[in-house]
Amino acid sequence: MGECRIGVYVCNCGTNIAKVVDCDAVARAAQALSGVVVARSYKYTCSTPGQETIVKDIQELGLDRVVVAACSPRMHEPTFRRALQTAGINPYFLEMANIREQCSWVHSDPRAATEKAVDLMRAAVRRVVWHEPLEKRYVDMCRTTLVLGGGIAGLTAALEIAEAGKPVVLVEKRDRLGGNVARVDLTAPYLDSARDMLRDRMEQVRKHPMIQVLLESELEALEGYVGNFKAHIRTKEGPFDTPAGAVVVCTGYQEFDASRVEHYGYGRLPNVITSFELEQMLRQGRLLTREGKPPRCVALIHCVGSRSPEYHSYCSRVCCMTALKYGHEIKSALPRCYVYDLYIDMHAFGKGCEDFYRRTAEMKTMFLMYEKGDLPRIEPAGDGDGGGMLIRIHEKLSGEDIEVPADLVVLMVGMEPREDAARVARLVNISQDKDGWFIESHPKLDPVATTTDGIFIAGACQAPKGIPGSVAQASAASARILAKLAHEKIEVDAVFAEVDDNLCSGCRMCNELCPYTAIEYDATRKRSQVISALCKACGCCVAACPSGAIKGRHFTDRQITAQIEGVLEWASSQG
Amino acid sequence: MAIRANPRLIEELELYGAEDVSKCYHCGNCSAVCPFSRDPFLFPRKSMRYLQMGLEEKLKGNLDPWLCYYCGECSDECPRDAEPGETMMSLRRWLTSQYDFTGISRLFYRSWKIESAAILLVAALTGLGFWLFGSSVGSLGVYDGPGAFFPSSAIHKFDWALGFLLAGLLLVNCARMWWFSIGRDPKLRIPVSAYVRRLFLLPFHFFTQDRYRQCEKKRPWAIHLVLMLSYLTMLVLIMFFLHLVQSGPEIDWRVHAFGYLATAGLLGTTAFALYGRIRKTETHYKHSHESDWIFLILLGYVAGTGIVQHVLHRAGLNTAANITYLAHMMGVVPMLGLEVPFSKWAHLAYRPLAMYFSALQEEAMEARGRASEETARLRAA
Amino acid sequence: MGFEPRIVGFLCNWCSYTGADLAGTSRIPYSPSIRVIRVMCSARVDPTFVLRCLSEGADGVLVCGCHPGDCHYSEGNYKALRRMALLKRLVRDFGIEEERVRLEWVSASEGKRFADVVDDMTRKIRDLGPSKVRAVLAADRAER
Amino acid sequence: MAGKKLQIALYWGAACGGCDVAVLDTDEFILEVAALADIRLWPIATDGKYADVEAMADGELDLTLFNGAVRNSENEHIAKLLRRKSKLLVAFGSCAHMGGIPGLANQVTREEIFERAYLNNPSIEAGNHTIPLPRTNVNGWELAIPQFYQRVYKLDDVVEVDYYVPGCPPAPDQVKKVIQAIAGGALPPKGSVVGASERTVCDDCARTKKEKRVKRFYRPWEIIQDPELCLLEQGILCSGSVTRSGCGVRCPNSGMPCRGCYGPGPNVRDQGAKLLSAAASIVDSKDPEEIDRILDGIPDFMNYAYRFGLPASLLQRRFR
Repeated sequence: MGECRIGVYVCNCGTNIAKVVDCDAVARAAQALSGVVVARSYKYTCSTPGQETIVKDIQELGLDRVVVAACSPRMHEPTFRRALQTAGINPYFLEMANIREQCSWVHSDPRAATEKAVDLMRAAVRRVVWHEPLEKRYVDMCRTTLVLGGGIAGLTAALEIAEAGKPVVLVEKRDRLGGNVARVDLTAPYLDSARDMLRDRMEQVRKHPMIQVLLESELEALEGYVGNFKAHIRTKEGPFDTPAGAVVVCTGYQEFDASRVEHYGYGRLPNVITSFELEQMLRQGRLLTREGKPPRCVALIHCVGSRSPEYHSYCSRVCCMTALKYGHEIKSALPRCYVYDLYIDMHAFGKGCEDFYRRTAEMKTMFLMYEKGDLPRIEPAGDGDGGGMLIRIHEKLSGEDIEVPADLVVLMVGMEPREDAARVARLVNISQDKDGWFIESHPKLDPVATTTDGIFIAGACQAPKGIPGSVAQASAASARILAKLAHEKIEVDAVFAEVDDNLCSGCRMCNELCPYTAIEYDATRKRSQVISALCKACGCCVAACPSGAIKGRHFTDRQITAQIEGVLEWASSQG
Repeated sequence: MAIRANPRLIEELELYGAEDVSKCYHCGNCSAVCPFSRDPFLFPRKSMRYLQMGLEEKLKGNLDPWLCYYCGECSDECPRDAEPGETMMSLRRWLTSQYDFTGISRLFYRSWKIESAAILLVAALTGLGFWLFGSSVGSLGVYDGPGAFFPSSAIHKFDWALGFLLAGLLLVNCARMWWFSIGRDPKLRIPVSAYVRRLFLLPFHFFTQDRYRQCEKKRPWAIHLVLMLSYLTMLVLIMFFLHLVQSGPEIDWRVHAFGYLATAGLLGTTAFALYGRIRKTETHYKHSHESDWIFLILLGYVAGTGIVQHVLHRAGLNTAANITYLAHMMGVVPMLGLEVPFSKWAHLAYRPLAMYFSALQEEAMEARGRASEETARLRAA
Repeated sequence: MGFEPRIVGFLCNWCSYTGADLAGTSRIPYSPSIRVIRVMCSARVDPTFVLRCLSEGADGVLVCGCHPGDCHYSEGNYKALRRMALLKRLVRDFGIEEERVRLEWVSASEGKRFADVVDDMTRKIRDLGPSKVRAVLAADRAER
Repeated sequence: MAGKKLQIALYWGAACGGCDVAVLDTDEFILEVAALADIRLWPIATDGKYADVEAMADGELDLTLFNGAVRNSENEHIAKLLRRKSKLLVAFGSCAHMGGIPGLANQVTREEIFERAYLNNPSIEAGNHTIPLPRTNVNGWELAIPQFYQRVYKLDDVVEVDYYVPGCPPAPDQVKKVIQAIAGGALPPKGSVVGASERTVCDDCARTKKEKRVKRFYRPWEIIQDPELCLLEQGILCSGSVTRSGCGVRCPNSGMPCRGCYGPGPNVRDQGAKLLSAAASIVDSKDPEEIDRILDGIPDFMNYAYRFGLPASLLQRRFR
């Protein structure tokens, strides 16, 4: 490591840091460290003048390393990296010391806080010495996109991409397209027919020259990395392989199994059915009880399997509107029929939904509110009530114990991740949250990408959502992919792990550890190597490599060790 | 024991004018803005809820509608235009029909045709009866005194007979009101002493409309008070001083003074109310049930014919006066005979009673509350 | 003043470091004893780092990762869990109190929890007293 | 240095003598050594006195192979002496390299050792409570013996070392290579480890390696092992992956797990820590209790992880 010329910039962040930490003292301490050429305490280092100072110093004093002691690197690391770039040195020659979020904002004693700030700054200085120039790399991008799932999201994604003239391979597990939407009659809140919506899309997809539809097929394995995936698909004609630049996962959801809530006696009581069974009746246009009679009173029980500690804690999002929709459909089919909505809260957010709720209410649907923990009870009714059922509920809004007769009970079953979600997640290397939904790379700012480059998610496989949400997400995913396809090559992050081939002994310790199967083992040479484009730089293999052959770029043993020595210099000077 | 919900009730209530109940989603704004809504009489939201779920029995015993004076604040505030004020109004109509054991009230409220028909019928019978009677005892030319077409002494007797009949009917319905709201509820055990102690509430509220006064809008109260007092004055004059009212030509100035005042009051307020309802000037005038129109028209008619026949008589046109008098009676009898016990007018009895009963209910509940606390404390000790 | 422990914290970038930042943005105070080193994942924490901290005189070492099941890299935190389990045994064998080495799950939304963990660990280590490592090694050298 | 004979010394500090035997194990090569070198000091084989060494001029020796750790003042004194007298000082064998087996004593105190060796031991004659003291007065005469240190040091803790030849003992053919290299003057950069590979044992180990997941650890005698398969994958804790190769895979080839005597690879600071990281990484469980159960299958991890290198580890000794 040659002699470095380091510049240290201690930000006061107005008074945010300065009011507790003695920034000048920190700067003075920095000045005393070997390699530090200049150390400044400045009011707002992230401000334009602040950045200009850094650029100026780099150019005039010939700095080749920069340490900024300021806010969290999660806040301004990109800002200062750009500054380094502007000044003409590698952006990775920067190290930040977090003396705001993790110092001045949480400590009140100026002495201790300043001491800590100095330690953090010193650690940064010691570390930055070992920083290496990193370059972003570029790899070729395959033009084909693989879409998993032929539901509304999959169809949309496929069409969007194909319309842009890019080839698509659509893989559908079942023998027909349409997914769950194909099981729905009308849609809330505008009561359009789901079938009409689908028919049109499915036609376009089937006919589209750029789309290859594989029915009764499943993804068996996915190798490679963004831009260069290789998909092994099992079709009914036999195995089928295709390269792919990106993958959109639209595997959707499955309905909650109502029989799990024994309390409601689904499967035991003949006239207790699920929302999907009701949809079927409505689609066939024959709404009848098991006895073949048109129902006089229909009770819709909300949140079956949703928003409950023992099943799913989350809200399934579409059931409330669907229940209101049933109110309309049932009333229009059987005007003399009474409809009860037994609900916890009415979630009527979204366009047109509040009005829809109101309209349903005006149609004299009786809304009965129950307490989360205190489910309605379904009991056989006396002959007085035509031998139907009686539903007892502690009605929350009135505080009264109510009973209502019903000859048909509909359980509004929630959505849950498909059984094979875990398998899919493993195949394409994405994560699932605690409920099993696929995790997006950022819940707010990046809801369609995943932590695996080139793998996108859309529709209800990411979280319960309705048709508009799924379509929007699918279009967003397609847009992201088309943006990538707009370039011949794609950028791969500069921070990743790499194996020193001269040290690797082929023990294969790392192979199994990599969550992204980014490490491949060359059996002939008996060496492992990291596919950098796949690597997400978690560093698990680096810590595990017994021969110290794997290096975690920008988080090398040397850099972290220097940091440790830096923060503990005080302690070690005592002992 | 769970209460059976009755989805049909809400449809029935539409006939009484409650058309928007189902829009309510229980934000509770109405109860929040209502100056009267307070524990344990939380309205209108609670009543709206009972109604939506069709808890008929709960509603029957519910005094809340009578505690509401329809200032309209709630309806103005309602985000869903569920018209809580109008719902309370409709509930008052419905309750009246529930209190009435004859079932006539129910008929009237559910069909204005039947009500009008009944009124016209009674009017016709009255007309016929009085004509036969009048022509048998005297001549159209004579206004009062011996040989008069309508000798005040006879009318006086008739009035009292009618009065007793109405009082009887009304009393029975009031008793039913008591039964629904207090009597049948085992939880409400009220000592006689309490009944006596609170008795003053009846005349107090009857004469002052004090609760109405507490509404934020004062004008409706003032108008209502004038109407009520005028009506009362007229009633007193007729029931006790009819001879003085009718006798002439030289006349007692007090009768004159009160008579004119009351008439002015009646006509004025009626006119105002009619105007209001036609123009929908106030929230509480927005929705008018047929019964409201019939009531006002009848009132206006009676007051009108009353003053006209008085004037004719003053002018010495006895024949004309007598014929108008007949017309007047054809209005009075159906008004008193049908409207007071079976329709809108009955509230003159139910409102003060509601004040009285609610006070008793509250007292009883507090007592129970204290008792239970006491037992709790004892158990703890 | 009394003994102020010196604790080195290895925080995973996605959950715990963000959680620690949250403690800052929500101004939740905690002991200044900790010095944080950011790693991408708790699985990057090579046991060598922990031993290095102890040999450099750290009174405690705290490793924080995402809650089980929430790892940004799907299962890195479990790998950290396994290593720390064995590491605690080794540290004990070295005659160092195992409370000086601690693994905790802190999510990005648990600023408060992070503060509590740091304070609790500081308290416990204050009770243990300073690490003997440097003093003992110095005494050894002095003998020759 | 052609023509002139190589001047060499072999010395043992705290050692078992195995390293010296390893030199002899080079068989007839030892004769070549004799041919091309004068052995000036080799306590185990030749008769030489410290005085002779002290008499030498500084740097007079071309090479010293120093085996054994530094346990007492004598070891240190001679180490320093030989350092001064030799051009090249080679830490020969695990003990000199990393402290070796004697280094395991860093888990106990000098007092404990004396207690065990001189006081509380079945082979001690009754009533004899003699423990060695640096200085003792025997009727007027002061007897001095080397001071027994609190702990064991590796050679380069006390003197500068030019090269390291790892192994317990170093493999004879490696010894041969080293001596030939030095004789031929083909010197690698100072401070480097010679007579060993940069890679680890796995590189030379013939056993097939698949992906590693372990549900239980076994002592070698607890399981009938598959001779073809990686020992670690069979749950037998093997240090091969964290140990420099060069020994010729002696242990794994004979069905025994590698003990790590060649020390860590060039990029690894603490062999035990790396073994820990590797071993723990392959534990196949997410449940803390189960993980603990599985780890219970590794009794006395410390002695396993630092069998040959406790003094060379980051923490160097036990603290109590």
